Amino acid sequence: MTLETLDAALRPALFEYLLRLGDDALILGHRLSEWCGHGPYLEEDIALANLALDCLGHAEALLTLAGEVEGRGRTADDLAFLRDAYDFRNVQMVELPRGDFAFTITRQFLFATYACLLYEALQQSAFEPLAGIAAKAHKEMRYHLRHSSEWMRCLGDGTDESHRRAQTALDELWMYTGELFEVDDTLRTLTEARIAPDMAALQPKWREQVEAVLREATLTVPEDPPYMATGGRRGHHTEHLGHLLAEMQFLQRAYPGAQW
Amino acid sequence: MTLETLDAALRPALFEYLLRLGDDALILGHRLSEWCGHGPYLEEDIALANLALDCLGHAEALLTLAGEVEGRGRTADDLAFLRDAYDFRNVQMVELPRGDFAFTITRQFLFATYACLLYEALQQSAFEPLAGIAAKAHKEMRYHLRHSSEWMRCLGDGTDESHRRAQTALDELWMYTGELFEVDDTLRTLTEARIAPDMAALQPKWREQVEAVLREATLTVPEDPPYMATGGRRGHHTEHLGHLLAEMQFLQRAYPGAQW
Amino acid sequence: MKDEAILEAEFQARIDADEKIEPKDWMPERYRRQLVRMMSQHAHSEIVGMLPEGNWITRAPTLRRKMALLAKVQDEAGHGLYLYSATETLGVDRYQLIRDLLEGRAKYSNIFNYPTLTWADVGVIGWFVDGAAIVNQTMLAKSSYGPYARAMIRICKEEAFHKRQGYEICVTLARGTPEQRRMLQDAINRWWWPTLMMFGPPDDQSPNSAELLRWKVKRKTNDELRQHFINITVPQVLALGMAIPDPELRYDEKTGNWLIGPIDWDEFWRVIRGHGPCNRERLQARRKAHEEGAWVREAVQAYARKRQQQAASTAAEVSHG
Amino acid sequence: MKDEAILEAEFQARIDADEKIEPKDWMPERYRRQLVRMMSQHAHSEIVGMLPEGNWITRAPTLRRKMALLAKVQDEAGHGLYLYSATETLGVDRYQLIRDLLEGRAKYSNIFNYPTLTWADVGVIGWFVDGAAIVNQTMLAKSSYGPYARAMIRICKEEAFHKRQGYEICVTLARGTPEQRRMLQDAINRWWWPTLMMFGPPDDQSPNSAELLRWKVKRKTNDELRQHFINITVPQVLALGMAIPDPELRYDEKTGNWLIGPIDWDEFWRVIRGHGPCNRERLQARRKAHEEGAWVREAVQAYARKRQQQAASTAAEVSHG
Repeated sequence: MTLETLDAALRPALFEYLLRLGDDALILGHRLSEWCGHGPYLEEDIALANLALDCLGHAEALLTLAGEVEGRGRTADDLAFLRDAYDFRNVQMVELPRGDFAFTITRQFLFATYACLLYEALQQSAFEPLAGIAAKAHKEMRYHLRHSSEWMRCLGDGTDESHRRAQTALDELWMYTGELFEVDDTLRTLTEARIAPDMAALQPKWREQVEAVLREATLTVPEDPPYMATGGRRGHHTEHLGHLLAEMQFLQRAYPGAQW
Repeated sequence: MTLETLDAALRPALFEYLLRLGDDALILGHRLSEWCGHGPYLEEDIALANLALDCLGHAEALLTLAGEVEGRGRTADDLAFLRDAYDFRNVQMVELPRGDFAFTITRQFLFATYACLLYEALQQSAFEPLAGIAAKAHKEMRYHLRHSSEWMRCLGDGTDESHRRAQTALDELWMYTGELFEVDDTLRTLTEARIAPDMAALQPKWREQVEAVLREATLTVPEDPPYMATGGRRGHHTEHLGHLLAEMQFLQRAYPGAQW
Repeated sequence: MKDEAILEAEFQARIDADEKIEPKDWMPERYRRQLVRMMSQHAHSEIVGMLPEGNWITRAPTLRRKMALLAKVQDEAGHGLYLYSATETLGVDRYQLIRDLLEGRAKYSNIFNYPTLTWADVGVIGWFVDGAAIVNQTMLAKSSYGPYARAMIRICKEEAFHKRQGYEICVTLARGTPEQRRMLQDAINRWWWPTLMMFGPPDDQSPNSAELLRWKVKRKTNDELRQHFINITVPQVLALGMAIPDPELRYDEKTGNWLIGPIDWDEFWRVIRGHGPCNRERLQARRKAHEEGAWVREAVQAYARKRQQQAASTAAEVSHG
Repeated sequence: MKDEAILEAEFQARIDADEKIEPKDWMPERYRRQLVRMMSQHAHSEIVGMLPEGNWITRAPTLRRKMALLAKVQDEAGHGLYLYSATETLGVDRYQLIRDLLEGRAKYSNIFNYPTLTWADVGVIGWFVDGAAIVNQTMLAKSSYGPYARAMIRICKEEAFHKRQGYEICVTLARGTPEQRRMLQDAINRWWWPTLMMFGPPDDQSPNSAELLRWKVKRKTNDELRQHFINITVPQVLALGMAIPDPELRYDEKTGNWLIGPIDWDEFWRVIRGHGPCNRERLQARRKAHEEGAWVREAVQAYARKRQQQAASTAAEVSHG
């Protein structure tokens, strides 16, 4: 199925879904870019910038496709710089402030494990443009996963301080992992149309891979809390997203219509 | 001299001058408001909010008057929320991030000593609307000065830690004090027209009052550095102002023309 | 010492005669503990409540709104101080109460465990949350414990002003652009049900109600107060052309009450047990401010001691001089 | 060991014959120290230079610009790494060099002590600052010290790409709205003179020049390089309809040079001695990143040690197994 042969009835759900994937990559890329020039040492500064560039690249491809599916002429920049917080569809995990290096790495690890499984499955998406993006993204996400998994072992099994910080980050982030695998009507519609994978099927694999690395890192897998953060897919975010957008969008908001 | 009888030739200089005073109060008030809910203890949370409210009140009066003098129909809100950084005329000292409590208090002390002398003198301004604002502002600034002077003595002569933090703040802020007393053509024009006081005459008094309190606080008066920060009065600021405005102005920028 | 039972009977008689109990009067230990719980929770709620609204001070869209919001949050700090002192009349120490809060032992009003996502949230919090607080506090203003009743009377006046400000923000949004109307409806959708939960569990599940009513600490039940709030607020929302997020909402001619669909009490108990969207962040913010202020508080004490020593030594010189 | 004077003469002969000096070759101690100074300053400049441009990554106005700027700043980190390793060929340790920077003993290029106030600054830095760097580095690419020359050749290629990106941003602004043209002119006004200072003090006041020329570490004088940059850049600025902030600027038909008014060398020496707008903030930012990364570096070492011990013990088992 291509953009032209796409069943019109699927467009709204597909537009929503592409916003979800695109906003996840955009907001995570933005948080990672905040480390540039401030990393623990030069080599890691460069590595984090690579991760950010990959994410922003995925965001541009996915948001461009989202605009084409929506069919109202919106570009990736329009979507990134001219929507307010409640029109964003990213999971809340990616918008949280970067915290210390352990928080950023733990988030990368939890998210990259999910994104790797997701993009691997999306390579078989019935929607060809999405399958194309997924193929490239999957290769890059495999590196993200290797990088963050290695760091989890290092921090978990490094010093008492790095272990403490990694465990704290894990405990704080765990309530944000449930949202990654939420299934709602939008997703069901696209899964039936074989455009999106069945997220419920991916969760056990995600859990298995995460627990394996955490064990090697001598870290404790947190209890699933009674309340898993939710709402991001419906535009209900944390108080952090609004502040992030105020900074990210300033120039396009202050100089409407200007070319950059 | 009232708005009506104001000599047209003086309008540009007077507009610039009112922006300087208004922007100082606006940006300092904004930084002070960031403490709300985060103060060292409740009573001080309330006190800092009072200081912020006074500053924002001065800003509204001064920017409203600036708009009237400019005569292009700009309101205080237009000036506060729709100018970019290089159109702001505040001294750089007020835009610096709030830092720790010692930094905020030391800035308050250095600025309030200046503002007290300034508004006292401005009560005799030939431009009546400005004299009116100054009368009210001077009363409030006297409280600001008492509050911050008392705190300087407490921090300076409290514990080793509070002394160290206060001295560090003083050393970092000292390079920003010169700009308070800069004299340029705009000021000379208004001083000749007896609208603005002769700042050069106020500096020795400022220095005398500051050194007296610092002595009681057992703090060392820093050397005047070869480079006193400058540029704020000409729209050249620090890298901090742009980030502050991106947050402060978001709603007016994102929803142009809306009433709030 | 009079026999406990007699004391208790005399106490109950004073309550039935609508007398105010004052700090120095005899009171059953349970009465004291119930009041310490209620008043300290109320004080904690005022302090934690500064954070959600405080989140928008730096982005308030006009100078007037910025000053009004800052003044409002400042008032809440004042309410907190006032209530902590009122609680201290029951023989507890303010710093111990604050430690209980920071170490997660003390409760505060659930409503502040929800995030303020847009400027419309600031308006709706003033309108709904302060509105609900006023309904509660107007009743508590007749509470049998003197210091609490007097605190409520004063706080109620300021809350009424806050509610008007919040409502006025919402009226401006309702009359604004389509995006502003959408922003307002989104905020109403998120804050309606949590506000109804502010009145506490339904009467049949409210552990403290009976006793508090008998001692006239409370004068009305949770459901009565909730219904009162609903009857005031629903017409206001509809008048702005906004919708209430409750498909089962309907007006009952006979009783003149607006009847609502079921409240999600699972969410209520879950958030109370610390599992709401912002529970962790609110306490972290309070702890951070407290810890970063430690050196300031130490400096204040050290400076005060030095002043006393100096005053003592000068006094000594004067007397020997 | 040959007599020092003979060694020096042979060394000078190799220089005069345009041979490259390699790490293992004999070199006068002064030659080594001059190169350590120049190369470490260059490495420090790349690292500190990440901060002014990094200030705009989170506010870049489009996704393309955001990625391009992030990639550029990342390149600078790469250049820093490359230059630190090249400097280590002279027998100094990278961490000692970084400690000198963080403790304020080492210098870095003055230009990064100026603030980036608008998005136009990002364009002008690419165009002017990278432009000046290219002029400098093209010359240094023929430097007599092998590792430095090779580093310059590689870095120059990437700088050329960065300069084109910066220039392209400025062209877009020049063709944009009146506010964008104004933003560009304001940035040109602030960066023109500091960029000219990047070439160092005038030849008659340049302490190191003579020696560096003799040893062909440098092939041209500061003033020659400066003039070369001016001749390239002035026409580009005028072509965009922008002005150079120099009332005395004029074209000299005879020499084909653009002649400029006097440079404010007081400002140059003041900023070098640490009294520019951002000197304190740049070092504070670098120190903060270094200090907050300490526990990470410790974890990396501890983890590596554990891996080695495990590898050693498994090897032992295998051999005894």
